[in-house]
Amino acid sequence: MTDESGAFGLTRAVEGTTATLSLSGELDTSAARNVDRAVDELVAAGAKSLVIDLGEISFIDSSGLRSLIRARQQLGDGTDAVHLRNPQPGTMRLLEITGLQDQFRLV
Amino acid sequence: MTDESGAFGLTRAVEGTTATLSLSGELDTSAARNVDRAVDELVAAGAKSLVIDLGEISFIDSSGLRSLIRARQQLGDGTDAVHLRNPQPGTMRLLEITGLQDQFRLV
Amino acid sequence: MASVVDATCITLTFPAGPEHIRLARLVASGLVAQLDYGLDDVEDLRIAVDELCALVVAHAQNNSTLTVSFELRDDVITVRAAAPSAHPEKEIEADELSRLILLAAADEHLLSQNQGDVVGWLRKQPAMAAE
Amino acid sequence: MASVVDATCITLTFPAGPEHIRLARLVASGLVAQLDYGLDDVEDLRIAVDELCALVVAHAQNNSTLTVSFELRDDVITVRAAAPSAHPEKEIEADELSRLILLAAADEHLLSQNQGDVVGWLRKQPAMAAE
Ligand SMILES: Nc1ncnc2c1ncn2[C@@H]1O[C@H](COP(=O)(O)OP(=O)(O)O)[C@@H](O)[C@H]1O
Ligand SMILES: Nc1ncnc2c1ncn2[C@@H]1O[C@H](COP(=O)(O)OP(=O)(O)O)[C@@H](O)[C@H]1O
Repeated sequence: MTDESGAFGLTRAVEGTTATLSLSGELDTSAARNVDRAVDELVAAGAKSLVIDLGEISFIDSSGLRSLIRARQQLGDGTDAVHLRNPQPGTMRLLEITGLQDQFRLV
Repeated sequence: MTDESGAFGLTRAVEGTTATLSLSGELDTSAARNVDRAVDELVAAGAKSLVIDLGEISFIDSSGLRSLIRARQQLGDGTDAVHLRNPQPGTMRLLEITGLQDQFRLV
Repeated sequence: MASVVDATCITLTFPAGPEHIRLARLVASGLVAQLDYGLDDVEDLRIAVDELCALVVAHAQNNSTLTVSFELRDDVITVRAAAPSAHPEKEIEADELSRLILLAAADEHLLSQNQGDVVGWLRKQPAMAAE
Repeated sequence: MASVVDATCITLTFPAGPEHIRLARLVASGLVAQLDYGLDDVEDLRIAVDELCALVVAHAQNNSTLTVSFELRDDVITVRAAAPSAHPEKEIEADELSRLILLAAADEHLLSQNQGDVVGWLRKQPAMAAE
């Protein structure tokens, strides 16, 4: 059922001014709101850079991509502000289709 | 996708007058027709006893159960004519709910 | 999600034949995937929806359309399946196997003829709602 | 299944909000699960249906209902998503990200206002149909 439902999940970790947001499941319009909220809270708590772990994302759409762009803006829009960790082939494909792959540091 | 689609599958093996029918995926009304057809063909080809392997069945409904009952009838209705192999918990539960668990030999 | 008060209504229609009943199972499990339904409750809902649709399809006119309506209120789900009846005058009832399965998998179910349609209805609540 | 000639029509309706768009993705993948769609084609269909529904939902009236109609003819699937428009007079278009994704994932797509509804439409054919 876990695979079939693809329920979205989000966990956070903070180390100094670096925060890690680990996402899982389906990152669609509905889930993107949770990402935006988590990013705002981390920034409010003093995060200066953010690692977003996409390794467990099974689906992402334009709303998910917009949340990634928005996260970078919230962190001051520096090229080093947001790192995307472990994007899977489907996520990479969407970053390529939309020309966003060069706008994020992939780790 | 394989898990999500649960597509029905059926393979046969014959050894002398014993046939084995291995089923996988979702055994619903639509799939049950294929089981009925396969049983008829095996009987026509001379099968006297039948092992139905249910180990890979992820879903079964009353139509699936009816196909099992029908298979036993096609084979002469003897208690030893049809063996059910490796029924999973969901299948066992349905056999119990419907009082059919004593009407088949489980192997 | 446990405090939704208004009902959420989802409707699925497809040709009234066995090939598409799995779509109704898919929607049923997708619908409760984010609720307090345990694995056993989800499986019970899937089998109950499947039996309900199969019963209606068995009594539906050829080349007709099945309409499956899901209504979700808190964590109680009701499902109604209907299609134009092949024999509107005849009394119909679930055969023994389907009846036993629906009794075990749903909290309540009905099957009837109504104004030319064959209609099935069920209600299901998760066993461990208080969890 | 590859020689179906008549169209198969499946319709799904749900409240026009983001929470239920995954049901449309589920039905889309369930629908082609038994066709000649490869994994990539299924994923493209899922993302295209998702973007289409999200666009329509974004322009739909509050508390309105989204109707998603799938039509399958051989292995070509067309999808129409419609809901009462929040601003029927305004011209609408997909934003850049959605447009690029729909261009890549569907063979053709349209977004328009039509008699008070916001309507999205797409057509998708598996890449390896001849396989
Ligand atoms: N929109 C998506 N978001 C996240 N993962 C996806 C998406 N689409 C496909 N995937 C996943 O990525 C993998 C590769 O899919 P795909 O992008 O279609 O491959 P390719 O780049 O070879 O066309 C698949 O395992 C699939 O589950
Ligand atoms: N109708 C069914 N047909 C086949 N397998 C099922 C069915 N219902 C549940 N299962 C599978 O059987 C396992 C146990 O399910 P269930 O019967 O609900 O357990 P229990 O007997 O503990 O109530 C699950 O892995 C589920 O996927």
